[in-house]
Amino acid sequence: MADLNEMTKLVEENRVHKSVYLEPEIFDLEMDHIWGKAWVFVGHDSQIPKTGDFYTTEIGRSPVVMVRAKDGEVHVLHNRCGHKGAKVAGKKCGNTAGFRCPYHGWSYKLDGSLIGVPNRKGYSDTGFDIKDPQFSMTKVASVANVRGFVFASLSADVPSIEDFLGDTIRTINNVADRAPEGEIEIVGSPLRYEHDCNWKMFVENLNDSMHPMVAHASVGSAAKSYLADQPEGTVYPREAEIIFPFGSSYEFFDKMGVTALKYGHSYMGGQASIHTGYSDIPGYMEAMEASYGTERTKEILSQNRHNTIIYPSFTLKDAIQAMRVVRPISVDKTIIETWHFRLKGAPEEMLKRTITYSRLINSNASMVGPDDWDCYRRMHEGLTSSSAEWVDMRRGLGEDAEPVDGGGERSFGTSDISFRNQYRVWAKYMKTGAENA
Amino acid sequence: MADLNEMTKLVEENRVHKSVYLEPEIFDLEMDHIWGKAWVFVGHDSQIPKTGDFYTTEIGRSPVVMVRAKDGEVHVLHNRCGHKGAKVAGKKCGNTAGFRCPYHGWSYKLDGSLIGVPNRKGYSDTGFDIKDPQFSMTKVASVANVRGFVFASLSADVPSIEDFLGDTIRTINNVADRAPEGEIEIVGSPLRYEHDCNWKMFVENLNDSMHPMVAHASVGSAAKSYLADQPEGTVYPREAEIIFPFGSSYEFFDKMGVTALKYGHSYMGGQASIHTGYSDIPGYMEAMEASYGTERTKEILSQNRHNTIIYPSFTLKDAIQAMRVVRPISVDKTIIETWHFRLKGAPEEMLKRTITYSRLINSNASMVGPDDWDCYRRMHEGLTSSSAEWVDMRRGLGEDAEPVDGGGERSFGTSDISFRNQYRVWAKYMKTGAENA
Amino acid sequence: MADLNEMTKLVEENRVHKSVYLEPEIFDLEMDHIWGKAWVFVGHDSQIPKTGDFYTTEIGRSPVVMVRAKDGEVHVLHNRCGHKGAKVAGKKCGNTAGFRCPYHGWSYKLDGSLIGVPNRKGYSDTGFDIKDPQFSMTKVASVANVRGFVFASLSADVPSIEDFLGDTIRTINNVADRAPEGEIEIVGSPLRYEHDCNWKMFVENLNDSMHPMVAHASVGSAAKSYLADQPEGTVYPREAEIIFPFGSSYEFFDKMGVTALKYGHSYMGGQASIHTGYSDIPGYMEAMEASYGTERTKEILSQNRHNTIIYPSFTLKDAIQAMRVVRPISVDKTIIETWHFRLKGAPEEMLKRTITYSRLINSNASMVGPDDWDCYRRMHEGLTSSSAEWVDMRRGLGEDAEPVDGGGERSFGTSDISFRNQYRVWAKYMKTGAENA
Amino acid sequence: MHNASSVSREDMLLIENFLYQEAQYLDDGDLENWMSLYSEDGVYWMPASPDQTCPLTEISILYEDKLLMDIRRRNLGHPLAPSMEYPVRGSRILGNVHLAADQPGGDAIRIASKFHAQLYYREEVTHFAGRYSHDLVREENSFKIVHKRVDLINADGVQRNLLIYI
Amino acid sequence: MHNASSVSREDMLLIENFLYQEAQYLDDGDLENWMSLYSEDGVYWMPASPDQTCPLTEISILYEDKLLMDIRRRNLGHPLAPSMEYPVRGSRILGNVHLAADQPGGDAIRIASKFHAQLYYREEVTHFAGRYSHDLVREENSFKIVHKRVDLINADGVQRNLLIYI
Amino acid sequence: MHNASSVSREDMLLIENFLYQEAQYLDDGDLENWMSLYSEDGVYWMPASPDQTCPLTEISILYEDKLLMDIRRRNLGHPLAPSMEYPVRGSRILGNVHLAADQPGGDAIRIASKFHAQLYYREEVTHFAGRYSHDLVREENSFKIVHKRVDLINADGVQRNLLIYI
Ligand code: FES
Ligand code: FES
Ligand code: FES
Ligand SMILES: [Fe+3]
Ligand SMILES: [Fe+3]
Ligand SMILES: [Fe+3]
Repeated sequence: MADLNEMTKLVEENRVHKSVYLEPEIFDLEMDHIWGKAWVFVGHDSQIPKTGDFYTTEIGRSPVVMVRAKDGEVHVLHNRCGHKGAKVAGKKCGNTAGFRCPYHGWSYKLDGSLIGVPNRKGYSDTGFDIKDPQFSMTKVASVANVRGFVFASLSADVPSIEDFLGDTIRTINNVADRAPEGEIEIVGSPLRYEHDCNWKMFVENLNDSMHPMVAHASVGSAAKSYLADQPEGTVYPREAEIIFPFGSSYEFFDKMGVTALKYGHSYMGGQASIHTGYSDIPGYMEAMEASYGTERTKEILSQNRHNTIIYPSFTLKDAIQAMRVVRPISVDKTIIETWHFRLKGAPEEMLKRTITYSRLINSNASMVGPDDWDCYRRMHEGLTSSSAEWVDMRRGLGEDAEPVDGGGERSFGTSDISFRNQYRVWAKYMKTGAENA
Repeated sequence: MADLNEMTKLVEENRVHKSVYLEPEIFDLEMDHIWGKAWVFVGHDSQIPKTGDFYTTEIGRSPVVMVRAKDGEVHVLHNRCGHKGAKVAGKKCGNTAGFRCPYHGWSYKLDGSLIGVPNRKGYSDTGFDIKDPQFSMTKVASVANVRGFVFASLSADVPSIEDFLGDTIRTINNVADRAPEGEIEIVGSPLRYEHDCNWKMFVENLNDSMHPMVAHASVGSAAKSYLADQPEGTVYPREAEIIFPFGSSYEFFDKMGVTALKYGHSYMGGQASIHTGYSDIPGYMEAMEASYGTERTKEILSQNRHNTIIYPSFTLKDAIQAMRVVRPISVDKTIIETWHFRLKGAPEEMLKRTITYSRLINSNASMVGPDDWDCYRRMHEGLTSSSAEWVDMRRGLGEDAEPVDGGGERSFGTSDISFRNQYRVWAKYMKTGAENA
Repeated sequence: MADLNEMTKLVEENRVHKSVYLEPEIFDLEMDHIWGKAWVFVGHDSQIPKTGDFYTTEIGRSPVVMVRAKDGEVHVLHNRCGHKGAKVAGKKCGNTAGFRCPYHGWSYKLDGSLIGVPNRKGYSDTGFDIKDPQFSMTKVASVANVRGFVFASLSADVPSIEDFLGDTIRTINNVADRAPEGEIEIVGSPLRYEHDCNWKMFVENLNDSMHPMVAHASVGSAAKSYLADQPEGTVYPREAEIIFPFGSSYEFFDKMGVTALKYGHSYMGGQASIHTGYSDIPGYMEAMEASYGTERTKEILSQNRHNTIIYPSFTLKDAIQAMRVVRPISVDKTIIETWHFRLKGAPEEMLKRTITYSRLINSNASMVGPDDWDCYRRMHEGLTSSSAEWVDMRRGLGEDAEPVDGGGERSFGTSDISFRNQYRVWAKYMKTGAENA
Repeated sequence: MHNASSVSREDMLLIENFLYQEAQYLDDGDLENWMSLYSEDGVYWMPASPDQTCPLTEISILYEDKLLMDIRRRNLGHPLAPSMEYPVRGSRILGNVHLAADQPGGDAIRIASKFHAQLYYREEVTHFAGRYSHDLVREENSFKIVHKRVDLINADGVQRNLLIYI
Repeated sequence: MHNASSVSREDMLLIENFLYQEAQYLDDGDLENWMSLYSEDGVYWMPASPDQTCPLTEISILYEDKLLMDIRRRNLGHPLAPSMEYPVRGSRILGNVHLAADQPGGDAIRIASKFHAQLYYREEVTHFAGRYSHDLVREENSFKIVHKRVDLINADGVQRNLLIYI
Repeated sequence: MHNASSVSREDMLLIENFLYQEAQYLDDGDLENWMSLYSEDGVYWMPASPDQTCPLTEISILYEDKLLMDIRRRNLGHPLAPSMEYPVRGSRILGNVHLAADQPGGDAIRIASKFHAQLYYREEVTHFAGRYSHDLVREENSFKIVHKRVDLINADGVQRNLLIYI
């Protein structure tokens, strides 16, 4: 397994070998070659508005802390003490004047530089140098802040963030532009949902539009049967507006289209998404036009992408103020974090709709999430079968995908093109790392 | 470890190396070379009497579904969707018109052939062919139905079921012949009992007649002390009839004898077993003679085998209407399922006696099962010792076992001959698979 | 990993590679090369005062039983049945006339020799010999009893216990000499505290005097704030006497000094320890002088070592009647057992102080133990970071440690010298085993 | 506004049995009868963090009115739902039932209790523990739930599938 | 035939304490006193599947009359039993004790409750959860158990060793 | 010396609520109020083995008087303690509350109960189960705890971190 050249053999034009989902050794390699090389989403800087605010998370298996320094700059530091390697910051988030390791009390500035070593004379004539980076909380090699969205890579040898994001940057910009003040703000703590599956199953599913009308049929029919029992002229509840699009037809999704981009990214829709039909929220258009004028507002709101995937770690939508973060734990454990944000300057009603949406779709107790969970789990249960070695991804191979301006190739919405794109890139990463992915 | 030639070195004439019980890599190899090659018990067709009835289980690590098709035929299908590999049927059992994968809705006939692919046009010009077996729920390579007992092998390259079963078929036939109507019928759901041990420890134990009078002494003495406290002439309860034989003498078991057969099978007794002494159940003889006449009835009831082992997956007795199925989970986890059946045409009292027997002997809450469990667990605890590498199985090597008509070699009941036979076959499987085992 | 020559590459003069704490393969090697070779503490013979008393434990992964035989001699036997390898004695401790395996009833004398094989004729002409050690509960290869402290090694090829213990024997002797009757006696059952860390982190910590004033600062400040709130002239409680020394200054610990010995052993202090300040317990001096006279008593009490480490398995103090036993379970699980003993002939008050001490310091519910636990756990969390490969241990490298009579080198108390000493020996063990460690 | 004295022992016994009844319906997966214990404007809330104050502007694990309860009732065990092919069986224990220190005011009584729940699903038992807070209004000789808050001890921790109310 | 009104509050309190006493005897492993709470024809039943109707023609995990209870009492802790070399220690909690909706008829009262039990054995704690159903008959100023049914939430799931009644 | 008859039903209800209050304070990590439920000479004891008789000459997991309770109160959540950087959240359920068979004598009443506790700490839930034994003395119209003994079913088993009283 550990032979990297083997890796490319696991991906063919129209299928991938089941071991990419099942083999612990491959997961270990992914931690180094994908999660250790790619730009990975860390957090949004609105989580740490004030100097000394910090937020702890992991990039792959490396504990890191995102912190706001005195100069207002956002640093992403390795959350590892330069002395004997203890994790320094234990809390999920907080505010501090500086970092202090609780084991032997080494202390660090907010930029990770070591400033305090108790009883220091014990290090005289040992070659110890307080300035030596090995003793600091070192900075993660590459960090970029795009409209407040902080990405980082454990590797210094990465493409520029612009090159990496490519056309997905338009999703990020659109998400922020939809705020009359042009900024978003994270609200509350996230949903943290444990999935007993390989992280790639979740990522594939994001642009899998062959599944909603099947795997999520029950909640739609339950909602319909409920409405059928209501008296004439019952007002159509927002919940229905959120649930029903998951039952949209194949034609609808095919028309929406799916676009595959460099580095494994992709998105569905463009002009239209399953959220296009949402009713307007009073005061929002006014606020937008006041900020942007009619033209620009129309332009902003005309972009409608459903589930933009920034491979491998991150997904967001234009029209819903929620983002999901992929946290691979082991070959068959993945935690999905869902974060929610406010469009600064927009009516609070926008936030409330997003919260309702996410509770109905992303919560571990929703009537949607557990059905996705179950499908991933069933793949694990089925792939252990000795009866087959490969997972098919040929759908759409028959049509020529047309190039899209802004880059990438567009195919009909239910094509497997985004899966094939992900694994083409996966194989490159596994062989060589990000630089030539 | 992974070197197959190493495997044969783990088995010597009078002992086996402890690693056969302890090494995860060896367990993995067993899944392919033994459980992937041998005929494995799947279920009894009386579990699925009607068209569309299905029962899901595993052969080794492969999920399968046993289903009754329109033509009444019993199929054993790989429970894996031909699309992306999800497990299709999730329930333990049920009835359906056909199978439908809940992820993207591919649908299958009861024989596993693919009949429905939603939004199929996405596959045009992709080489997709609905008839291509790779897209179906493929049939398990080899399936056989012996008096309703369904066996299957993941391998096509297997001996005939008759050759494989050899003389154990007489146990199967006898079990069914004991039904006045010549058929048995599974009743209720099974006991499912988790053992923290390697599957082979359980299988060895089945014909280990050196252990009952020791490991199961307590319940017998508890029963004796209870009876001693009862007033004169208390009627001898059925429970005592079931419990006491476990305290039978070494002489008794030695006389019973043990017969080792091809492919690792074996059985104890023949004319006599620990169940011989059971009191008759009113109406049973009458029903039998009505069906078979006196001669044939005597003949049927004269066969008394205790724990026939059909290696590696299955064991049953003639005189008790229960069968146990071995389900290896990991190198030190094994689930034992105990199923119970009715002798069609026999008095319900027969079933009741079996149910009482199984509750007293096979239940996880019985006063017998947990003592076996404990002995297996102690083996795991002791074998980790650095003080020894081998497990001894020399008992009976000193005597020449005599050939038995119907095949196999018979030795005195407390001989280790069945263990040695199992490991001789184990080594062959591990080296080459069933065909030359 | 499994390449032993690799092992030495993991240890450099001033640092060790993080894999020594994280790699399961290395843990497996340690079980053979360190825990399978070194003298390991088994128990104290006062746990088994009477003939037939036994105590079960493990040496590395080998289950053993320490038992008092007829002749009063203490044996350490492999707790493994010579038949099929079941663990024979299941209880933590008890009294028995002999051992009997509950699976098939083989029985053994208290010295482990096989005396009973049921239905033995089955072994005739099999080469079975009841005297053959392979069928007995074999004696552990090397056993030594030092003032009642029983050490054993799974290997026969070991240095003499005197050579192995070197100067640490003075700690053992001092611990026993502090009993007016010159003997100690284990009291009650131990604390058993599960640590989610590698065993070496705990062992390092024992002589890590850079951590107490930091990691244990909170309980001291809590105690101070409590005392500050008490009325004038409140009597200074014993608890404070126990808690406060953990806040001792760096200078204090540096003066105490740390001495590194052969085979990875070490101790802190000598003349003074953090326990020196303990108030006298009425009647103790009298009892001591009555036994030893003034001179010898002064001499005995003048020795004050804090945490003598007998690498890898054992640690004790002179002044506190508690000892801790290291039980490695897996690469990141370690059970620490704390045992307590009475100084025979001393006032019961001495025992009570020890019990109070241990509850306040060693209990899983103390205000000290969980902070150590947390620091070890943080090391595991931090060392997974991709940002560094090595753990630094250079502290004190700048000073020349001076030789100490009785052997070893002494450095200032907060030096990392004991860590470096442990890993120098660790590398030797891993390469070759104890004999040349 | 209620205080300990204002709830008679008889009422407390009625209330305890009312809460046991609610637990029983959930254990049995009987959402139809369970819903009938809630007032028309009744709400079930399971926050996603301890001390969460607003269910509307911050995410919750569950926040459902009768509309959603009814949809969920119809979805439970639905043949088209992959997750519903397996039964969910529960055993909920309430303890320490007492009048809450903080009362909602109005004519509702707030009853606080502790719960431990075990749910068996997909061959696995999941444990839930925390605090219930029931706001009850009297109706005829029984009660209705106007608001139920379920604070899990690990509300902000990693969650697994939850297919029915706790 | 009983209904809620026909059992006085005093009796419910007596019954609760009676059930606590039973749990206590099991926690203590005192089967002798435990048996004394059962009538001569008393039976303990733990089905092997939910909704199992017949203990005689379908397998159960436990189905024991006083004969077997007495044998089990003598077997518990028996020095010859490998499995009995280790103690079993338990803590059983009953909750939601109430008069069952379905009454057996005759002069027996059926009391339903929920239980969570934890048993410590061989260095491992095992959890059990489900529903108790006790059929009680009055005897002098106490009760006797004529029938106890224990429905585990995972009755048809994979089971581990069980060395004493739950 | 107390016996069942000597404790009125009213008192038992007061006592139950008193014990619930204690559990609530611990669940909330409110050691200040928790301490106030103990008499000046009040003691909390968690033995390290079943049937341990002496807390002074044998090791216990916890044996604390008000001095140590007060130090612990000040240490809980202390910013300098590595172990205290993470919250501890609990849910304790008491059941089977009854007058103990063995009474301490004097004017104290011994109340026995069963508990199941779950503590969430460092992203992990730990379960505790066993028996409480509270010795109570009446004070005004409430009670004080003079002695609380907590017998874990696995008292002599391997223990994990415990940062607050159970
Ligand atoms: S490990 Fe951080 S100060 Fe020592
Ligand atoms: S995996 Fe079965 S339909 Fe897609
Ligand atoms: S294993 Fe010990 S007697 Fe057989
Ligand atoms: Fe979905
Ligand atoms: Fe047996
Ligand atoms: Fe410490």
